[in-house]
Amino acid sequence: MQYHKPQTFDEAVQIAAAASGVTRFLAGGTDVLVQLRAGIVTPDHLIDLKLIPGVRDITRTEDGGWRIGIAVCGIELGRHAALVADWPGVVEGMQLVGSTQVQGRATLTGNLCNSSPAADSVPGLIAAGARVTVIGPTGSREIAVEDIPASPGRNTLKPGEIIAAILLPPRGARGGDAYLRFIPRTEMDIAVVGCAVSLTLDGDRISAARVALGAVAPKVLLVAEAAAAIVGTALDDKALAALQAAATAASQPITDRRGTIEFRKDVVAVLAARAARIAYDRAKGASK
Amino acid sequence: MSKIHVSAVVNGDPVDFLADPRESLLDCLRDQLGLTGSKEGCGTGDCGACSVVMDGVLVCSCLVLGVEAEGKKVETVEGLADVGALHPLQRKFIEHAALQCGFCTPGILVASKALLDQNPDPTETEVRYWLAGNLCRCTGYDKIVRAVMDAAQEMREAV
Amino acid sequence: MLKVHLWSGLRRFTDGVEVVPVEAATVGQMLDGLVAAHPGLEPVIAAGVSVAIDGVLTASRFTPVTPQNEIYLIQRVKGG
Amino acid sequence: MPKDELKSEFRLIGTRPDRPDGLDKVTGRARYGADMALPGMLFAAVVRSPHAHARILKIDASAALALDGVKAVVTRADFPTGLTGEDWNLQENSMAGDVALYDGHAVAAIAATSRLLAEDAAKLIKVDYEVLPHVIDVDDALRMDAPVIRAGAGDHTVPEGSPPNVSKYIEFGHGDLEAGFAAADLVREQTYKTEATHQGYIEPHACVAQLGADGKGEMWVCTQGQWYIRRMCSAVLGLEASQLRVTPSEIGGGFGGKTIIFMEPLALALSRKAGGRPVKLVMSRSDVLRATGPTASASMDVKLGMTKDGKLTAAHVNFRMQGGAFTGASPVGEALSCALACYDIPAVMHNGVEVLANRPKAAAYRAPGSPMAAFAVECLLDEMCHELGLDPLDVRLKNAVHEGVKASYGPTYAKIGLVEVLQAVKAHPNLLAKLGPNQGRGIASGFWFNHGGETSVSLAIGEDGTVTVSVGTPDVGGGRASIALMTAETLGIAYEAVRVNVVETGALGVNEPSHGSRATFASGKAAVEAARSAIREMCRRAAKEWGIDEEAVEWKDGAAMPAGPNAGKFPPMSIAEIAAKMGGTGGPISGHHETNADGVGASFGAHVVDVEVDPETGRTTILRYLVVQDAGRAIHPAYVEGQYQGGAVQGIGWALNEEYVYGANGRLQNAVFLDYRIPVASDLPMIDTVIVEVPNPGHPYGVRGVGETGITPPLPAVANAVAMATGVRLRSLPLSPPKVLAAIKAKGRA
Repeated sequence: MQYHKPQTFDEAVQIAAAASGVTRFLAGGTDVLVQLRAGIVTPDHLIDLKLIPGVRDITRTEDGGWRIGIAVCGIELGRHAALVADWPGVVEGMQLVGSTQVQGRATLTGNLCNSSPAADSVPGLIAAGARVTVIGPTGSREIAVEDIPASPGRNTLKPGEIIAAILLPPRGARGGDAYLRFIPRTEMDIAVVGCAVSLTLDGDRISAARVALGAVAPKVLLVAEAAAAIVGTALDDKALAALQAAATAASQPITDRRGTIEFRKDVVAVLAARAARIAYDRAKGASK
Repeated sequence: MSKIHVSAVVNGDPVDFLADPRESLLDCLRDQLGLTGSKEGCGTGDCGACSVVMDGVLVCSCLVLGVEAEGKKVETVEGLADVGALHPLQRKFIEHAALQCGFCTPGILVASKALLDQNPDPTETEVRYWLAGNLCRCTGYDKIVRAVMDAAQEMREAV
Repeated sequence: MLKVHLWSGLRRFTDGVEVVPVEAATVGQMLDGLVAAHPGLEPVIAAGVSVAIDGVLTASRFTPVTPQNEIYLIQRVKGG
Repeated sequence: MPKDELKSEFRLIGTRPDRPDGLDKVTGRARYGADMALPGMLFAAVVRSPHAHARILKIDASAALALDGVKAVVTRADFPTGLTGEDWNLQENSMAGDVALYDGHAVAAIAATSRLLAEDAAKLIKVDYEVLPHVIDVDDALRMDAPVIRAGAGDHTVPEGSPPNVSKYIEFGHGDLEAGFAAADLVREQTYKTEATHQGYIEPHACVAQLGADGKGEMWVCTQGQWYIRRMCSAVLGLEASQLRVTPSEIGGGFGGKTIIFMEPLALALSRKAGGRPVKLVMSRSDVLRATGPTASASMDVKLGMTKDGKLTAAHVNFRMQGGAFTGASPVGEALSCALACYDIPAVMHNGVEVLANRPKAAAYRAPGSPMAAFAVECLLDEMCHELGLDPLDVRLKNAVHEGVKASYGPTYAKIGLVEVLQAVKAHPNLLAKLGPNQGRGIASGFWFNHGGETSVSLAIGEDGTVTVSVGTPDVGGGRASIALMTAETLGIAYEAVRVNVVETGALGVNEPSHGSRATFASGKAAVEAARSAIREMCRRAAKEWGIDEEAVEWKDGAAMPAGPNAGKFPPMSIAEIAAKMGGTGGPISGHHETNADGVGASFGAHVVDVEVDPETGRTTILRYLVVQDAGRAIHPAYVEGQYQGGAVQGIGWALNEEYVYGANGRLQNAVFLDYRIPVASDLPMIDTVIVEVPNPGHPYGVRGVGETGITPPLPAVANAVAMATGVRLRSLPLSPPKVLAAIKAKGRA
């Protein structure tokens, strides 16, 4: 295995293009190292992106959104008060990944590229409408986060393409988001079910919403029907019931060592309602 | 598969070692530098026995490559005590019988110090959640949590 | 004569007898006497049994026993 | 007995000094299994079967051996043949023969000049398998048409006509069962199941082994018992026991799982084949979960008879357990013996079978068998209390065993403390806490025999009057502190003046491992006897010095002194004074004691837990937890509490989330700590403890042994609390959220 330390994204792309065999990128490393140790994937080339200038920065974009560097770890995300104020659901999703120790390494980008359907940080990004900039051999492009995961462990990035930053839209006034996941313990588990809700209010009514579900399909789902169930409502019981029904209906989970089909379909409804309430309260200005 | 030369500062001392790119920082600390205080309980970041602080951030050294330590400052359990004086956490762990087999203890001490460095007055719940990535199978955590809280109090009073 | 209480599963090795009379002064003699009287018990005793004298387990073949003692063979117990 | 009164009798016992190994353990200096390195050391890797059951057709290691730096490959062909009984079991489990018997079964091992090279080379060893049908579940394994794991595996206890995988049959009981059930107002019968769990010690097995062509070997290893390692490795490899010197490292937890061998013979065999170079073998966490010794899974029928005022009249238990693919590995006998041990029941019957399955060879796990048995019996007892409207604590008190009662397993109880334990539970403030919606309280009792065992201890007086004690029981939870306390108490010297060392196999007679809650009991008892023997010698030397009779000298406060006014008038001669002169008074002074320790006292406990269950997700939160247990006497109370708390939390894990999950292919699905879910700090409240002290007359200081009983009550206590919180009764563990939620929903539909 060769270890590379590019100083720019262009250099990283060149290294990747010239490399033969299996190539992996290191943003945080929490997945790559586990796979390496278990002998699941032993890359021929490991390209460490953490030394590229700016990859640990969180900056406000011109439109009032956020640009998050690819090597920003969970702890750094959580310490950024202004970002937390805007997108608490995105941050809490990231902060649920692993332990305190893992938070010192794991990144949004790594969690996204690993493309686990149970990735805790991805539903929040999708609900927020986040996009990523991608740099590759043929130039750069922007992609919506929901278009990155393809299936468990596989993403849609083309060979040699690298995510260069994560872009969050402006939160705007009267918006709120939340992410909840179900695990059997209080910490350290992979999500059995996850649900993120982001919404905007007009008065008491929800004017726009996005609902994303984790661990109930081969990839994290953006469920338009679930969002539609609450848009135009003040999140009354009827709306919540419709949201729950839509979330369950959209889920196509499997039974595995972490949960059953029936359990996941039940709990996705529970979490959808709970997350929606939190997002709604946050939008109304409740403490984040 | 050639090895890479790494220079770092471990517990305040400059060190040099040769790392295979596949070796974790934990492997390098234990096998190259003889610092066997950090333990491997899982190799997957799930048990925390290998906890170290790298450039001020608490990490599992099994989830860091040795080659990534280039130019970094690493603190391990071996660096916790001053010459002749234990860290209050170390004293309180002995006093409260917060260890039985002691295998998880180095990681828990390093993690607890990282907590108290940023939060000198944690609640019981904060201690428990901060240490959720440090598995202990002997104690049921009760005496560990008490020792951390007591050390925190003593350190606050000493300021 | 000692009265040695066997567990009931051993009855098929002792023609249905659950309390076996044995002439012995020590635990070792008692175990040997059991096998002499009921050879079917040999593999059981060879595999290891625990002996309780008046409710307390004893490990020594030399522990003295008298007809006044309550004597039980019980399943060998290991520990964690 | 009030504790203060007990404490006042002693100078040191019952105090809480710093443990002697504390400094090494908080500074990272303590050396565990993987912390050893030797000059010229090689590193080993193991090739393991990916199949639950497969015939090994061919092993081709030529590509691996062709790599520079690869020094040896061993397979079963490198081991002696003709072993029988448990020796064969151990050999077969260490390295598969013709057939791999479980996912993770070792098939070959390799030694090379670096760990990475060994792992790379291991991937080049090609093994051809013929996959065979497998069976995992205990009840499936009992079917007449189940895949046969080993024809003729049953021992002498198995009745003819039993299903082919039955390897053991047990039956015992007393009293008139029919009359007992006839006298009951309520008779209930239920079936309960528990899944296999792992001890989950945080330190993976590790050793450094060296074995020469001359048959002389050395091993550094994390183990609960260095002599067991020596005996088992010698048997498996055909060595002479005394030529193998085994040194125990500090041990990072064992809980029974480090009482037998797994990969240790492979390291020795590799070393022998590599010309005697030392070989280091460290298991990964996955190896530990797949290929060491978890506990059994169980399927259990219980039938109880009870009068309407709560008196038990009869009990019948019928247990089925699988302990892997090896005869005698399950704790079914222990489970049966513990099942009804807490209660005075006129008629009891126990039946049990062990059955083989394609799983790793079960090892002991803290009170082996007792937690499963308690789950079955204590849950049914609780169900019947609720049906009859009786208080579950009062019913337990009403039926509790005490001195003079005939035990369910046969003999009559000597002095025991269950009644005192239950009374202490009744007096505890946790029982007054108000429960909210979706909350429930569960109570359960538990029992473990405790164990004496083969024990050898030496004690040596140093030149300055300080004392070294050599024990053979590795320190798993503060044993050195408690043995130092008892030794210092006996000698009348300072705790700090005693150093207790855990020594290698060459230094003492054969010791059993630190198992069966025996280290403080048995090594402590032997240390006290060794100290007394040294005291006798010191009194003799003082008597000679003074020119008086030996009998006229007594030992008090760390010094020899005339026994009375008639003995003569001499100032006390301290241990330091006697030691300073010992070269001229007859040479070194030591004490020694060897025994197969009798006088074991059983330990009873009772736990009370409050839980809250989320009715929408089925997730259980532990709100409050109380452990009450009879210690006999707490030598170092902090480490007694530690045993109580640790046992309780392991039991909570077993009750709620821990289980071996197998896929349809027979492979273990959760061989990492991410998915083998042991409790983490944030899952738990503080664990309240009460130490009851009903001294054991069989120990000089009243010790019973406290390590194991604590894991017994949590399984039923948590299940009983969840039943109260949800209104639904689950009879299979773990009480994982999907299971609990499904039960809650089924009740809602009913």
